[in-house]
Amino acid sequence: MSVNEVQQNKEVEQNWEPKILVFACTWCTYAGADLTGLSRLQYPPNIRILKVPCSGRVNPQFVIKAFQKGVDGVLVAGCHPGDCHYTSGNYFTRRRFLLMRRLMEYIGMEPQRFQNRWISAAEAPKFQQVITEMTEEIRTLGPNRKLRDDQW
Amino acid sequence: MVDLTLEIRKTAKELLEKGEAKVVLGWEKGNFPYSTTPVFIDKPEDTERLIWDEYCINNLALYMLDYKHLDGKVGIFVKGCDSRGINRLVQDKQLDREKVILIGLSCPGMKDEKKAKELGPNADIPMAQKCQDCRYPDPVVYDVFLGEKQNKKVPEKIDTSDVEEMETKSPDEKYRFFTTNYEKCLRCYACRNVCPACNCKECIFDQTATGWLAKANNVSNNMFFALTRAMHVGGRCIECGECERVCSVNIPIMLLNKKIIKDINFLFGDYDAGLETEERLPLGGYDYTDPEEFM
Amino acid sequence: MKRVGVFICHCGTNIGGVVDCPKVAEIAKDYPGVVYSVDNKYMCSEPGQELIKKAIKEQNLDRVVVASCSPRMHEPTFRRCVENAGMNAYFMEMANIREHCSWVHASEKDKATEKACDLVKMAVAKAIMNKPLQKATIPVTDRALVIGGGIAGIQAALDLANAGHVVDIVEKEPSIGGKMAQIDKTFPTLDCSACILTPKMVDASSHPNINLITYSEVEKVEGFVGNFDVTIRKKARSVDMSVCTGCGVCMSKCPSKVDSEFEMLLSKRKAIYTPFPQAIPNKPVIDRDNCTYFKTGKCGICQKVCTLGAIDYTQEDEFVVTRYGAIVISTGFEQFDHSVYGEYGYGKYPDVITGMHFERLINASGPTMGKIKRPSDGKVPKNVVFIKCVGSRDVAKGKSYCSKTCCMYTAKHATLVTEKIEDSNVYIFYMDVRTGGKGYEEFYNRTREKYDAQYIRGRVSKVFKQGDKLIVRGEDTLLSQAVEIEADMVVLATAMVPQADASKLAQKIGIGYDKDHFFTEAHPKLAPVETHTQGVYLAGACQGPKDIPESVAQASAAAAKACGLLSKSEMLTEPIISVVNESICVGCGLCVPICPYKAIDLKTISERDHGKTIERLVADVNGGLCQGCGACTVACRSGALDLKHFTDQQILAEVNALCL
Amino acid sequence: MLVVLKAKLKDILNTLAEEYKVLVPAKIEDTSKFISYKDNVDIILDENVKLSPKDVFFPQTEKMYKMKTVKTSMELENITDEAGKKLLFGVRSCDMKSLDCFDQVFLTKGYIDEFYKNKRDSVVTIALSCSQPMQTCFCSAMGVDSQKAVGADVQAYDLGDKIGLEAISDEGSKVIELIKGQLTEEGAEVPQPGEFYLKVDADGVSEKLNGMFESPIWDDVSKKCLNCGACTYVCPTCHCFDISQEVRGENVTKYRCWDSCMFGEYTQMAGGHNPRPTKKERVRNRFMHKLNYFPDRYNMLLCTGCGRCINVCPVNLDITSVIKQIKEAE
Amino acid sequence: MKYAYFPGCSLSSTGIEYDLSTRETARVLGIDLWEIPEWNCCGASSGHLTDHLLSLALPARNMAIAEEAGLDVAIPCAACYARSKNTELAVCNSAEMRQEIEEVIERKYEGKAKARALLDIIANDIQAEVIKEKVHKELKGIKAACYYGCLLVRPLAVGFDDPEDPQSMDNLVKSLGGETVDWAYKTECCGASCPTTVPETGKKMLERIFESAKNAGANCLVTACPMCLNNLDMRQGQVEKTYSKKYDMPVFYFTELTGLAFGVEPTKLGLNKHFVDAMGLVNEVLKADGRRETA
Repeated sequence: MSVNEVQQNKEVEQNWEPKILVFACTWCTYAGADLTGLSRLQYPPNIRILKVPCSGRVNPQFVIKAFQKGVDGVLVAGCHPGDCHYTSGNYFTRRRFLLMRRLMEYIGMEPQRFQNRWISAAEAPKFQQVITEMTEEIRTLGPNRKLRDDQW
Repeated sequence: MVDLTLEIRKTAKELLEKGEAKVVLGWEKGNFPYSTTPVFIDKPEDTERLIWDEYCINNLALYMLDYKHLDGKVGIFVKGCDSRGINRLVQDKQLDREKVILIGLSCPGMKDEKKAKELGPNADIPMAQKCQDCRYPDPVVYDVFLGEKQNKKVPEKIDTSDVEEMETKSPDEKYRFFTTNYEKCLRCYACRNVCPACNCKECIFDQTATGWLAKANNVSNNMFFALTRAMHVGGRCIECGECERVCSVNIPIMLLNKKIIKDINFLFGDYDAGLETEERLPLGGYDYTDPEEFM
Repeated sequence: MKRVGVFICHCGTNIGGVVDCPKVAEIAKDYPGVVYSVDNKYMCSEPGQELIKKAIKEQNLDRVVVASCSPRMHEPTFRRCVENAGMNAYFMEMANIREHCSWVHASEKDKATEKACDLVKMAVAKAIMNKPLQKATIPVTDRALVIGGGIAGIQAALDLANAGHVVDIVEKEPSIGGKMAQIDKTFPTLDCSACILTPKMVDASSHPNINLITYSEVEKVEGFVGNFDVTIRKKARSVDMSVCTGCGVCMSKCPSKVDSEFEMLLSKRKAIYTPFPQAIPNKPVIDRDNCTYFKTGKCGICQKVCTLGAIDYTQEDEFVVTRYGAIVISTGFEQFDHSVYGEYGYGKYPDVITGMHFERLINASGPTMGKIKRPSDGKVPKNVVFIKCVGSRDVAKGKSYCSKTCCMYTAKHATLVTEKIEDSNVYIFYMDVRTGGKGYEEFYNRTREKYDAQYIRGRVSKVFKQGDKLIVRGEDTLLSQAVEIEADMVVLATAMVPQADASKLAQKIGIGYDKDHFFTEAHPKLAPVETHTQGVYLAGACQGPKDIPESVAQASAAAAKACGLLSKSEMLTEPIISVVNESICVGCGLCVPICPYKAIDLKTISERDHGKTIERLVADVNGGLCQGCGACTVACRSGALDLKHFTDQQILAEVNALCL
Repeated sequence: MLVVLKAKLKDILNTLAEEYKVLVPAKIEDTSKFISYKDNVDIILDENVKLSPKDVFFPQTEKMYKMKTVKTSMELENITDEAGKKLLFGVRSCDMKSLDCFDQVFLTKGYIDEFYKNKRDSVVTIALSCSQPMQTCFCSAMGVDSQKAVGADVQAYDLGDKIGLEAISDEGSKVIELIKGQLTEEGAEVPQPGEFYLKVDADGVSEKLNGMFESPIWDDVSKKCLNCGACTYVCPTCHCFDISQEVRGENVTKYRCWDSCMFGEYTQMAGGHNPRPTKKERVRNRFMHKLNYFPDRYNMLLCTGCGRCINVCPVNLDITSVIKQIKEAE
Repeated sequence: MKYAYFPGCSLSSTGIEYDLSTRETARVLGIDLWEIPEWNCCGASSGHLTDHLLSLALPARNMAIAEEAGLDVAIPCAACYARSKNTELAVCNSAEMRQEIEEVIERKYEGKAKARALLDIIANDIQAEVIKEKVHKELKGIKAACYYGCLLVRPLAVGFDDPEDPQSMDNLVKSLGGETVDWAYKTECCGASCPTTVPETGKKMLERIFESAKNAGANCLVTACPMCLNNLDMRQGQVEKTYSKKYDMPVFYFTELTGLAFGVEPTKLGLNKHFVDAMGLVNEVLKADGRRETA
């Protein structure tokens, strides 16, 4: 099913809201998201945060599975290199997702749909900014049809 | 194509007679002039079946997985890509280097069997795509060497012109290209079963209970299979091109593998899998100075 | 199918104010597996927890999902709650609909409710897949390490030692004592700092359970709670501590003089020195950078005069590896490098000094024996100007935070100037005066009234020399006019910052630190002395600007926490560790180099394979070492390695719960 | 015999297209299979398609029914194929014979597979004789007449530049009726097929295999097999399948999909036991099923000699050689 | 060493002696100054009061011309230097701003041509030895209070010296054989337009400068900004009258001192054009036998 614009526009009128899955590592980004809450920094309600112990736990296969299930964007976020609670988890994340991002872009996935950022437990404003920006970018891109398993 | 068939048979016969090897893996003629098929000789007199022609394209390294628990050695003829396959298995701890006697052959590049079928036997048949891109015709590891080496000037880096050309396309064009290809994929898993890097005991695609990939055949699941396998062999693929050769619906699988190889070279420094067995795998380690794009 | 109970918390109005909790509870009823769904004002309260326990029994629930605040806060609470009701603690799953939902989508109520439903749906999907897990036990080494020998470190060590645990204090300087040893008087009681510090230092040095490892630094920290293998670099002192009695002959005879860091370079010390007279251990160390013997190979007087032959130039740095059960970090603070404030002329005008210099000037054992003299010409200053918030509360050039202690010690300095120098005038430029401790406000008022210190509310724009006076130009915002004061001496109250190598130490130990490199506590209110790394505790200014009373209080708190850990020979560990499915594992070893804790290695197992017994390699995870990061599970292509409580199936279930 | 010029074939198909959904053998994305007819389609008449037409009758992924969980109960919803008759043009004798095998499996012995039956009844077939067998063909050795397909509604003959049509069933005569106008009556006889490259003699194989379960030849035969599923997925007669479901929140869709005896998971039992643990058992099972078990049950071979498995096998494992090995084994 | 030379409006009118002495000094030091053809006013203080884009575009045109000639721009006047440097930074830091500016001036300007303060070139680029070597007449008797003003060395991104305690002019005067004094009002503002618009405040600011220089023992002031020189030189008399003080401190451009030291005729440097008589001190210096034996 290659991309069919007709269905895409139809869905846009039905006040479609982008749905973004965020893999957040417990020690940094999840804590950063908590701090964003503590500081009452508002951001669009389009993300769903999935807690993982370390960004190193995020298997690229989860990302493809998310797109299959109809998610419009995926963000994998973790501690800044050097700050990982498990010392080296995010170094592997960096290697794996440097490759994965390029592969996804290579098969035609718009790069804005799949992003990776380092967000530490203290960077609540950065968390808010990343989420707001990503939601806007994906809103302009429209709903994601690529890799989507909508045969059922 | 220098004829080594006699030398091959003689070497195999010696190995079996002296009992150095319990079985010798080579090629024999199939039912058609363009088809050769792997053969497992364990009796000296059967070595007559061994041949060496321009269709011995199968990578025999993978069969060593069936001989893991054989008490005794195995003789195996290895071309350039086969020898990298052996290194792949040794590095993945699926093969004990001492258990195998490698008889090296310099490979002139094998012919394209599918073309031979179409054009008929007498037309001149082009070289298989995987051999055209070949950078290591001489085996990188062997115990015995037959014939002379070509010492061909090896192109410095893997040729990724087709990958670069694909990269210039727009997202929708790229997506359309890959989905039209993987729409026809039958999920017969021939590409997985022929790949020396896919040496798992039980593949996640054979464990439907876990829920990674449903058995339903649609383009979304086929893409999941393709991307996941590309990532799994990432940093370990020896560019032997067997997956593309055996695909029953002719999908250009190497386009994905070569993309990852190109990115690994660019991001983490040039790395050719299967040249030796000690160096750390690109995805098996990290470096503080890795490129930083996630700030 | 598992019977799931869903409990939606209002958290007063924190959640209920935005998310329509009853509606979420209603919708959750239709999720697969949910048999009981209810909302309540305060789930974490006693009645709330009772509600859960009752529901578990009456509805015989297999799983519980609590939608409330962040699991980082109340996951232990609700795990204990379900455990008391007889359910395995790991059958409880939380959905964060406060920090991640109601608090951040306050203006979009219906979208927030919809998001809450999705989060509950994900939690239910995950909970169904949860497996029962039991906490394992690992041994705890009954020995504590205190990094940093200031007042906080000493207090923590004393409390731990008095509780019967063996403690090692690692101190970078040749003697323990830290910054407090440099201070003269302490607010608000003005009792002499050395008088309250040195007795504790002596107690620490004489306590049978405490070992002082001074002039040493932490080189590497491996292992995990209960079993930290710490490599300590004992820098070469060039003095044999066992032989030396601290008689001090060598110090008196040593020819080469060096600016004394302890005295803030206001006076000299010898190349072989003890930082201050009451140093503990009171045995000298050779400063190899300034010792002529080490620079040119000549001299060697100290060796000659030492009757006991304690001097040993050939000493090398020594590395000692010891296993500890708990670590208390109390590395303290440093003064902010305020050279960025060129306008104050620090460094150009010798009479512009910092608070610590002033402490040394008024200290009886200081360079001027307690007489306040100007560093430039040694005269006794008449007009002394104090400038507060130098580097603090200044996002442009300095630090964004308030350093908490400057208001009080500047008031103390003002009092001491007025006491020690008759008819002296004291001016204090301030933005606010913060007196947040017991007796602080009264102390500040006394400084203003009794000692008539002139408090001028305003910033100083420039300090410049005119003749031998220092003109301090600023503004008085209360009178809204420019102010110029001819001062004899200017004292800058500089900001408090962590040690320069704080971030390196944090990375060695694996704890977090904030943008200013103060160490990050587990929770600012609920766990101020703990860190996210189990078994590592914080005390004193290394966690944030703090005065002595708070540092000591924190030190005792940290010691209490550490005692809690060390009191048991074993401790329960999180069961969230990786586990190998040996039937699938092919023994490729790709996971082994991934583990930062070296918890995975390959072992040989023998099994029946079609009538033959064969031996093969499989991966093996050491449950004790594994900390549950899960990086290895991604490296395992065949999915043989999985992380308990965050298994592939559980995460896939959460992802699938999102599907449209 | 009624005849039409090959050049005129498109008109015939267009008229048929008004009545039926016409499927023709065509090249697509450098492989070839039966696809729905449009005029820009690249029809192949000189050789058989690489992928058999079995997915018209037995699709690789076939939705069976849908379920919706409502509170604690559940609603069922059947899935019906889209209506409309299909016409399969250009089916070779070997593929028609495979349909015959499918009919045995899905329609006989007291069990009717509704899903298959609906599809089978809604398709009209126009078989096409082979003028020149491909290198890998050996249908005659399997008792298949390449010129006369079994069970076809219309039999077409490849007469070089013309195609002869002969209605067989009454459904077929209805088809001929439709296109009668464009046909001319010409005397032409059925051409004889060309000479087969692959020579194999299969009779007596089934009986011989009865005693050969433990024969050592299976070791040799299976050694080079990679256990991929390519042969079973291109084979027109292979009909093994698995049933699974796709869960979307409270909506569940049950579906049937191809599976292969070559895959280990196919015979994986609960508790971990696998009656066919290694590739030796699986390869043996594949040949025994085609040459022994199926003939026992339905007394016809489960191989129609189309040669696709030989064509696609990564290691050139050739069923004809296996048959020879069986015949020669003591 | 070749630079594009941007004199600016002051140096063609009120600050003519700055221009004369600059050319003389450059001649002696072998700096080739290529005056930018038809340069336009840099907008100085009025430019950025009215419109931000205007304030950037005005200097951008001059810089663009210099860039086409491949030259950096030597700018004596502090205000012109500050405006040009801001333009250069704006262009380098943001692509949109660069595009906007290029549209306005209808020329290409990529920020390759760098704005350089003349003082920075002479004091920092040219080695002290080279200057000393060129000194024909040491400035014995000069006790200068080097006055940088508030614009030349601030903010950090624009300035080329320590914003709180600049030393480059002091070092230059010392290498010319003169003495400098350490005083507090080096970088305090001279009041700029205040002496004309708000006279009492303006005069107070100037009085403080003179007072501090006097106390520090200086007998003259040296500056690099025509606006500062105007205020200090022209208004010294009024300040003396208002505060009944006697300063008579001549105010030099640093290029006048360099010219003098290099033996250039005082009148050629415009030394006779000052309000506060400068010739007295100049003649004293020339008489003092600081003459060097060499030519």
